[in-house]
Amino acid sequence: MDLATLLPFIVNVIVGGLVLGFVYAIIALGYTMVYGVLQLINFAHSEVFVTGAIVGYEVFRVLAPNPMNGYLKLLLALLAAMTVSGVLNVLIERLAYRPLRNAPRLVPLITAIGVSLILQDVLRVIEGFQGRFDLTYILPESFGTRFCAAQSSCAALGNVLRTIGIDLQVKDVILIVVALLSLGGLNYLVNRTRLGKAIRAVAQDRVTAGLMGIDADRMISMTFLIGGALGGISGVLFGLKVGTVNAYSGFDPGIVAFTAAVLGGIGSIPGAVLGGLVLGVIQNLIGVTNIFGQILGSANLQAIDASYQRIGAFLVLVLILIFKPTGLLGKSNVEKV
Amino acid sequence: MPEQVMVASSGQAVRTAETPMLELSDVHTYYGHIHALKGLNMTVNPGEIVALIGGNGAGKTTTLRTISGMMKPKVGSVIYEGQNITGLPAHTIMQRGISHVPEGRRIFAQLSVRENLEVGAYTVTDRRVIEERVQEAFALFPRLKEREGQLGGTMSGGEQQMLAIARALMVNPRLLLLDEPSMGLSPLFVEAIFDIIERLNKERGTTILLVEQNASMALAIANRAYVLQTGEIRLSGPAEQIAQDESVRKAYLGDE
Amino acid sequence: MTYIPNILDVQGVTKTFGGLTAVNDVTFQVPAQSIISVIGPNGAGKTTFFNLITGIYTPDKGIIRLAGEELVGLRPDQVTASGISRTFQNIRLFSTMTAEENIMVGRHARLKVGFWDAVLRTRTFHQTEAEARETARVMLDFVGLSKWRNELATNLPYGDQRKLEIARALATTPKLILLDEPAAGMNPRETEDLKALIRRIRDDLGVTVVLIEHDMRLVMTLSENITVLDYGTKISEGRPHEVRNDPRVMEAYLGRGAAAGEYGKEARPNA
Amino acid sequence: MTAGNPTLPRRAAPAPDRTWMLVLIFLVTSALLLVSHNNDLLGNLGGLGTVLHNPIVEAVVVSLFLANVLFAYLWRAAPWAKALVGLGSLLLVLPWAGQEDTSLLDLSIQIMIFAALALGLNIVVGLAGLLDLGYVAFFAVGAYTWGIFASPRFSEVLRYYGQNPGATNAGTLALGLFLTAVTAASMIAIRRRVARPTRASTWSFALASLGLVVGLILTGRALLVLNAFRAQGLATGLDANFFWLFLALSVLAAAVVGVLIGLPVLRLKGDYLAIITLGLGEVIRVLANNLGLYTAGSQGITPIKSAAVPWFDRLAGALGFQPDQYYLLFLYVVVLVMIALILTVNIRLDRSRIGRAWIAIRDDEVAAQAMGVPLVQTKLIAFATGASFAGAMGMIFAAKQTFISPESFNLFQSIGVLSMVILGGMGSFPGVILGAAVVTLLNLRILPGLGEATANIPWIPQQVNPGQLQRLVFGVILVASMLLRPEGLLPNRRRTLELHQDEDQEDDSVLGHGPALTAAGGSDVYSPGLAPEKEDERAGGVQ
Amino acid sequence: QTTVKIATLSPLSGGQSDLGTQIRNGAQLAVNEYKPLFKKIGLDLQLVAYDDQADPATGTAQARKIASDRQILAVVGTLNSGVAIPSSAALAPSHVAMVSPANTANQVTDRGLSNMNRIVARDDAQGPAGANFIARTLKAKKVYILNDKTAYGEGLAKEVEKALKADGVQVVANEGTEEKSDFSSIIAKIKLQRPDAVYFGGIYNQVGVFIKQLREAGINAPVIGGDGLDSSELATIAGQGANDIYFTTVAAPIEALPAAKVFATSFKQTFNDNAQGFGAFGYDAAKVVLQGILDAARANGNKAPSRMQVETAIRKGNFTGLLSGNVTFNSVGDRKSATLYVMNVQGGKYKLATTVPVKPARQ
Ligand SMILES: Nc1ncnc2c1ncn2[C@@H]1O[C@H](COP(=O)(O)OP(=O)(O)OP(=O)(O)O)[C@@H](O)[C@H]1O
Ligand SMILES: Nc1ncnc2c1ncn2[C@@H]1O[C@H](COP(=O)(O)OP(=O)(O)OP(=O)(O)O)[C@@H](O)[C@H]1O
Ligand SMILES: CC(C)C[C@H](N)C(=O)O
Ligand SMILES: [Mg+2]
Ligand SMILES: [Mg+2]
Repeated sequence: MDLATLLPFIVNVIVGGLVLGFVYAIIALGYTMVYGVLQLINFAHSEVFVTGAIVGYEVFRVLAPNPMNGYLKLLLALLAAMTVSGVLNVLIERLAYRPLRNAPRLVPLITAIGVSLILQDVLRVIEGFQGRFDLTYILPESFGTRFCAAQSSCAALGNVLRTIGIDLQVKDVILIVVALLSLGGLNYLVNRTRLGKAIRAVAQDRVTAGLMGIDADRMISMTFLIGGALGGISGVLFGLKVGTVNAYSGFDPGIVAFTAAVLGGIGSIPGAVLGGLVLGVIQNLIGVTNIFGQILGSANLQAIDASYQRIGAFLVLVLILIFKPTGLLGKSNVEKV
Repeated sequence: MPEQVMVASSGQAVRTAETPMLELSDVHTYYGHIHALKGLNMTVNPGEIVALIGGNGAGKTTTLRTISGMMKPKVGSVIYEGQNITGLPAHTIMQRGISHVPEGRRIFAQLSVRENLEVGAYTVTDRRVIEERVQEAFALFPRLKEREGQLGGTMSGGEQQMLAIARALMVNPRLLLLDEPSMGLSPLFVEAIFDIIERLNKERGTTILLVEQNASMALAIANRAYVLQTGEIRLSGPAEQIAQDESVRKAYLGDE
Repeated sequence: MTYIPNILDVQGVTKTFGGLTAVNDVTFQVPAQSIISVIGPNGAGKTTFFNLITGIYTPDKGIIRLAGEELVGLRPDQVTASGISRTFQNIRLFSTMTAEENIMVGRHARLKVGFWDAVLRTRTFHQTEAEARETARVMLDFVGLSKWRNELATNLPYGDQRKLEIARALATTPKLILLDEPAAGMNPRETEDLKALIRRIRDDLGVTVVLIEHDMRLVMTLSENITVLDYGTKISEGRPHEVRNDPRVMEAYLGRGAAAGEYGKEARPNA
Repeated sequence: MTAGNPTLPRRAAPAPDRTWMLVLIFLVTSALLLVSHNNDLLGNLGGLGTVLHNPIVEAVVVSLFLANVLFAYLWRAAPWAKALVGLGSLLLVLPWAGQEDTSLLDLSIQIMIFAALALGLNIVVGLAGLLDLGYVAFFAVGAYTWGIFASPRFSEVLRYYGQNPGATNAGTLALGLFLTAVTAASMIAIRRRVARPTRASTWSFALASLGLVVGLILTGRALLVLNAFRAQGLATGLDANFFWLFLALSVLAAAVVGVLIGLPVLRLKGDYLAIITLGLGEVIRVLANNLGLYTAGSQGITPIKSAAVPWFDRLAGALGFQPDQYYLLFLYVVVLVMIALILTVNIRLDRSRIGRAWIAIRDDEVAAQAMGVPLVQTKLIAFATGASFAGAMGMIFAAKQTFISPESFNLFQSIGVLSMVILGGMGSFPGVILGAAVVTLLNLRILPGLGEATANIPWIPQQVNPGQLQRLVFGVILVASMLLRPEGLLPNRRRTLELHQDEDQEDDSVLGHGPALTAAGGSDVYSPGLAPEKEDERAGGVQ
Repeated sequence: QTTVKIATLSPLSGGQSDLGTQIRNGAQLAVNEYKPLFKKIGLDLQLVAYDDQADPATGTAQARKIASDRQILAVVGTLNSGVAIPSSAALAPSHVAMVSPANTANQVTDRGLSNMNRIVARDDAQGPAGANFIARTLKAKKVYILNDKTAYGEGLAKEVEKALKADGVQVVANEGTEEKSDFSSIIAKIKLQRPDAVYFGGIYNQVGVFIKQLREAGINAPVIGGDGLDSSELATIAGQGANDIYFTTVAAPIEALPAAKVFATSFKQTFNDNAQGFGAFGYDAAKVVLQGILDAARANGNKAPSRMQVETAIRKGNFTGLLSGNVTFNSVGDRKSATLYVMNVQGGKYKLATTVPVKPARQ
C-alpha cells in the first residue's frame, strides 16, 4: 500500500477519533464537574445526557416541518436540552444525593446507579407511549452535506482538506465548534469567575467554604446545573453525530466518557477534554491496528481489530495511570503530612 | 453584603458598650450523644478582646463553632447585634460580619495561597478591594507573598496557620473568632500574631473572641476572659483578674 | 563520658520541591538513648526532614542510617520495621478503630503471623494476638489512656489523641521515635505531663526521641541537644543554652523573649 | 432510623426472648412454602390455593421463609431454636420444597453465589476500602477454568493443538518445566535476599517473572500438544471427578489473576482504581469473547459438567429427588458449605492482624504505612482473597448453568454485587449476605412476581406494566433504601458506632467532614483537635 | 374451566427490551386469536410474560420458575441464544416445549433436546443463503464481514464467511465490534479496502447506524445482513443511507401475504407500536405452540394435555398458515424446510428481492 492512500487513511482515522473525542469530552466534563465537588461518580449522568439527546430529538422532530433556518433549530434544540438536563440534574441532586451528603461515599454512588436505572425506564416509557423506542434525529438537510462542498465558496479549502483525508460533514464541524465553545465557556466560568472559585472551594471543604460566606448547597446545585447543561449539549451533539438514540444508549458512552475524565485527571477540565480526545483517537487507532498488521506483515497485530477498541483504550489507560497515577493533567499531589 | 461589612468596620463607634455585640444564653451543643456545651452563657461587647480558655476538650472549639454556625445548639440562643442568629447556616452568619479561623486551619489544599485569600473574600465583589486586602495580607505575612502560587495544602503547618488568619481577615470582619491562632507557630511568630491581634482590635476596632492554649499571652492582651471546663463556664471576669486566679494559674498556666 | 554510638546518622540530605529547597544538605546525628529537638521557624523544613527519615519522601541527595542500616529507598513501612516510628503534626489516627485497635495496628510489623495462621487460627495466631492485645494494654497504661481502650479514636479529646498517637508509635517497638509538635494545642499544664511522658519513653523504654517543637519551655528543659533549621539549612546545633544564646537562632527564631533562663532549667545530659 | 436493630451498641434493655415466636414463624412459613410449591396440594385447596398460587403471594412466602434464617440470626432465642430454625430451613425444608419446584433450588444457589461474591467484594471494598468495579472478572475466571475443561471445549482445544503442534515436542515440555522451576526459584530467592530493591534486583525480578510466564506457556502448550491424541476420548471434557481439583484450581487461578491485575493498579488511589478495575473487568470479558479457541467466544461453552458423587446421588434418589435434580441439590449443598467456609475465613481474617491492617489502610493510608503496614502487599491480599471467593463461585455457577458465555460477566454484574454490599451494610458480614439475598430475591422472584401478577390487569397500560419496568422498580427500591438506611440493612458495628455518634446532630455541615465520610477511599477525618488534612484523597476538586 | 397457560421468555427491560417486547406482544396477539378456540373445548387460555433481562442466569431462573407452574404447557422464547441454551436445558426435564422466535445459533438445537424448537433459520442455513446471494446475485468478488460479537451476529457471520470462501469470494475481514455509535475506524478500513459488499451479522439498531455513517462517508457498496435486520426501523435509522440493503428472513413481506397485513394492523391497534420482524416471529412461534397444545388437547379428549403430550405435538405437528410459511420440525427442532426471503431496502422502501428455500442438514 502506498503512502498516497495510506496517509489520507490515517488522517481520516485520527480525525474521526477527534470528532468522537469531542463528544466524549463534553460528556466527560459533566462527570468531572460533579466528581469535582462531591467526589461522586454520577452514574446518572449518562441518563442526564440521554435526556438531552431525547429533548434535542423532540425539538428537531417538532420543528421538522418548519422551514426555519437549520442553525436556529439547532440553537433551540441545544437550549432546550441544556435547560431540561440541567434542571433534571439539579433535581436528582436534591432528591437523591443531598440527603446523603454525610453518608459514606459509596452510598450516593449506589443511589446514582438507582437513579440511572429509574431514568432509563422513565425515558423509555415516555417515548413508548408514542410507540417509539429508537429515536432517529430528523436533521436539516444541510447538516449532512460535506463541509465546504464543491459548490460553496470554500470549495478550495474543502478540496485541500479532502486530499489529506479530512472529509468532514457540516454537522461534524458544528459539533466541533459547539464543543469548543462550551469548553471555553466552562473554563472561563470555573477558573475566572467568583462562582468558579466558590465551587472549587466547596469542592475541597464544604464546611470551611461556609465560613467564607459561601452557600455550599447552592454551589453544589449550580455545579449540577452546569454539569447537567453540559450533559444536554453533549446529548444533542451525540444525536447529531450518531443520529439515533434510545433510553438505554447512555450507558456505553457514559462509561467511555468517565474513563476519559479519569484519563485526563479527574476533576480537571482541560484534563477531561484531553482525555476525551486521546481516548477517541486511541480507540480509532486500535480499531485499525490490523491494517498496520497487514502492512507490517505481523499476524499478531492483524488479530487486533475493532473488537479490541474499547479494551485497548482501557489498557492504554492502565499504562498511562501507572506512569502518571493522577491522569494526564491531574495534579500529582504530593501528600503533606 | 460586602458593603455592610465595609461600613461597619469603620463605624464601630456607632454601637454603645451597653448592648453586647454577641450574647450566648443557655447554649447546649452536642456531638451525637456527647454533651459538649452544657448551658453556656457569655457576652462579647463591641470593641473587646475576650479570651476563652480551658483544658483539652473543655468545649472552646465547640463554642466558636456554635457561634459561627458550623454547629447548631440543641437548646439556647446566640444573639448577634441584637438579632437571633441561632441555627442560621454558617454562610449567612459570616455575611453578617463574623469571621472564624477554625481549629485545624482548614486551608483549601488544592487552591493556591492567593486563591485561598480570594475565596476568603468571596462576599466582597469589588475586585479592587479584594486586591487591596490581598496586599494587606501579604504585608502582614511576607511568607505568604513569597508563596503566592504554592498550593495551600503543601504549606508547612505554621505557614498554613498564617494563611488561615489572613484569609479570615479578607472580609474585614466586625467580630473575629480565633481558635488557637498561635498553634504551631514559632515563638517569634507567636509574638507577631498577638501583635497583629492587638492591632486589629485597636486600629480597626475589630471585636475578637480568642481561644488560646497559650493562656498567659492571651490574658495579657484580652479585656475579659472566660474559663471553660467540661462545657460549662467556671470563671469569668476581667483578664488581669483571671490571670491572677490561683486555680487558673495552676490548671492552665502551668504554675506549680 | 562513655562513648555513645549514634543510632541515627543523617549525612547531607537535601530535598527540593520544584524550585524550593525545603531541606538543604542537613547532617544530623542522634546518640542512642538521647532526647534531641529539631526547631526552626515555620516552613524551615522540619516536618519535611522527618518525612525524609521515615521514607515518606525520598531525599534527592544524602544518606540516612539507622544503627548502621541504610534507610534511603525503603518504603515507610520498611523504615518502621527497621525501627523508626513517628507521630504526625496533624493527628492521623485510624478514626473507625478503637484506641486499643489503633495500637494493635502499630504491632503490625512485629507480629510474625501469616494469612493462613489467621484463617486456620493456629497457635501462633492466638499467641501473637494475645501478645498484641497485651502490648496495647501496656501502652495504654503507659500513656495513661486505659479508660479509653474501647472508645473510637475520634471521640477522644484532642490531647489524648496526641498521646494515643504516641502510644501507637511506641507499639512498633522502635529504636527511635520521631514526634512532630507533640505539645501543639496543649496548655502549659498538659505540656508538663507530656514532658514527663517523653522522659519515661526514653528512661523506661529506652527509646531514643527526636522531637519537633515550638514550645521552648518544653524544648529547652527536655532536650539534650538541639538542632536548628532555617530555610532548610542547619544554622545551629548544640546544648540548649548554646543554641538559645546563638544570635542567629535568636534572630531567626526565638525573638526578643529569648533571654536566657526564661525557658526554665536545662535538661541534664543523660550520660 | 435504625429502630429494632440489634447491633446497636446503645441499646439499653436486652431484647425480649423470642424463642417461641421464632419456632412458630418457622413452622408457619415452612408449611406455607411447602404447600405453595406443591401443585397437587394447591389444586385441592380451592380458594386458598389460588391465593397461594398468586405470584406475588408466592414471592412473599419465599421471602418470609428465607427471613427465618435472618430472624434466627437476629433474635434473642434459645440456641436450640436458632439451630433448629437455621439448619431446618436450609437443610430440610428448602431442599424438600425444591423437590417440587427446582426454581427454589436455583434461586437459593443463586442467592448464595451472590452472597459469596458479596462477601468477597466486601473484603476489597468494605474492609480495605478499595473500590473495585470489575469484580466479576474473577467470577469469569473461575467459571471458565472449569467450563473449558469440563466441556467439549477441551477436546476442541486438544484437537487444535493436535493439528497445529508447531515445533512443540517432549523437549518443549522439559524446557518449559525447567524454565518455570528456575524462574520461580529465582523469584523467590530475589524476594528473600533483597530487602531493599535496587534497580538490578527490580529488573532481574521482572526478567524472572517474564521467564516464568514464558515457561508456563511453554509447559501448557507442550502438555496440550502431547495430550492431543486424547481429544477423542475427552469428547465431553474431563472426568467429572476432577471437580474437586478444579475447585482448588479456580480459587487459585482467580487469586493469581487478582494479583496480576492488582500489582500494577493497587498503587492508584480511590476512583482511579475504580475505573481501572472496571476497565480490566471489561478486558477479561472481551478476552473471553475473542479467544474463541478456548472460550468458544460469544457462542458460549456447553454442556458443562457438575461433579460426579455417586453416593450423594443415591442419597438424593432415596430421598425422592429426580435424577435431573441431583446436580442442583448437590450444588446447593456444596455452595452452602462454601458459604460457611467463606464466612469463617472472612470473620477470621477480619479479626486478625490482616483485617486490622485493611481497616487501617481504609482509614488512613499514610498512617497505616507509617505503622509498618505494607500497602501494596496488604491490598493485594485483600484483592486476591476476594478474587478467590469469586473464582470458586464462578465454577459453581458454570456447573449450575451448564452453559457459560461472556454476557454473564458484564459490568452490570459487578455493579450488582457492589450494590448488594452497600445495601446490606458495608463491612458487615451478615449485612452483605442479607444484601445479596434481598437483591437476588427482588430480581428473580419479587419483581417478576409483581410483573406477572399485574400483567393481565386491563387498566394498566402496556407501557407502564410493572412486568417490564423491573429496572425502574429496582432503582426506586435501591434509592429509597439508601435514603432510609444509608448505613445498610444490617450495618457494621464500626459504622454504627460512627453514624450514631452523629444521630442527634442537626447541622450536618460539620459532619461534612465527619467520621462518616471515612468510607472507602477515605476523606478527611475530623478530630476534635487538629483536622488531619489528607489533601491527596480529595482527588483534585474542579480545576 | 381449566386454565392453561403459555409463557414468553424474553427481555422486557433493558436495552434489548423493544425486541423482547415485540416477541411478547406478537405472542399476545396469537393468544388473543386462540382464546375462543380454547374456550370452545373448555380451556381458559392465558399468557404469562417472563423477563429474562437478556441475562443467562436470570433466564435460567425464570425457566425453572416456569417449570414449577404446571399450568404452563409451553414457552415462546427467547431472544438471545445465550439465554435459550441454558433455559431450554432447565426446562427439558419437565418437558416444557420451547419454540424460539429468534435464536439462530446452531447450538440451540444441536444439543438435540426434545423440547427445543425454533421457527427461524439456523445460522448455517441463513448464513449460506446470504452468502449465496452475495456471490451469485450481487456477484461480489470481495466482501467485508462485520459482526456484533454476540452469539447471533458472530455465529451468523462465521457461517457467511465459510460459505463465501467456499464460493471463492475473497473475504477481506470478519471483524467484530460492540460499538453502537461510532464506526469511523471501521469505515475508514472499508474505504481503504474497497469491498464490493459488506455483510453485517447484527441487529438493526446497530447496523442502521453503521449504514448511515457508511453512506455518509460516500461508500455505496451493498450491505447484507440476517433476520436481525428485519425491522422497519432499519430504514428510518439509516435515513438517507437506506439504499442497497439486503437481509434474509423467514417472515414473509407484508405485501406478499394478506395475513401479514392483518397482523401488522392489529399489532399496531393493540399495542400502539409498529410490528417488527420479531413481533411476527413471536406471533408465529406462539401460533405453533398454541396449535400444538390445541392438537394435543383434542387428542386428549378435549382435556388439558400433559406437557409431554404438548412437547410431542409440537415436534411432530404440521403448522400451516403462518407468516413464515408452513412449519414442521425435524428430529432436533429445526424446520424441515423454510423459505428465506431476501428483502431489499431501496430508498427507504422494503421490497422482496428473491426467495431461497433452505433445509437443515438433518431431517
Ligand atoms: N467531631 C467530634 N465528634 C465527637 N465528639 C467531639 C467532636 N469534637 C469534639 N468532641 C467532643 O466535644 C467535647 C468538646 O470539644 P472541643 O473540641 O470543643 O474542646 P476544646 O475546648 O476546643 O479542646 P481542645 O483544647 O482540645 O481543642 C470534647 O469532649 C470532645 O471530645
Ligand atoms: N509537597 C510540597 N510541595 C511544595 N512545597 C512544600 C511541600 N512540602 C513542604 N513544602 C514547603 O517546604 C517548606 C518546609 O516545610 P515543612 O513542613 O517541612 O516546614 P516545618 O519546618 O515543618 O514548618 P512548621 O513549623 O510550620 O510546621 C515549607 O516552606 C513548605 O511550604
Ligand atoms: C436478536 C437476534 C436476532 C437473535 C438472538 N440474538 C440470538 O441469539 O439468536
Ligand atoms: Mg479546640
Ligand atoms: Mg511542620
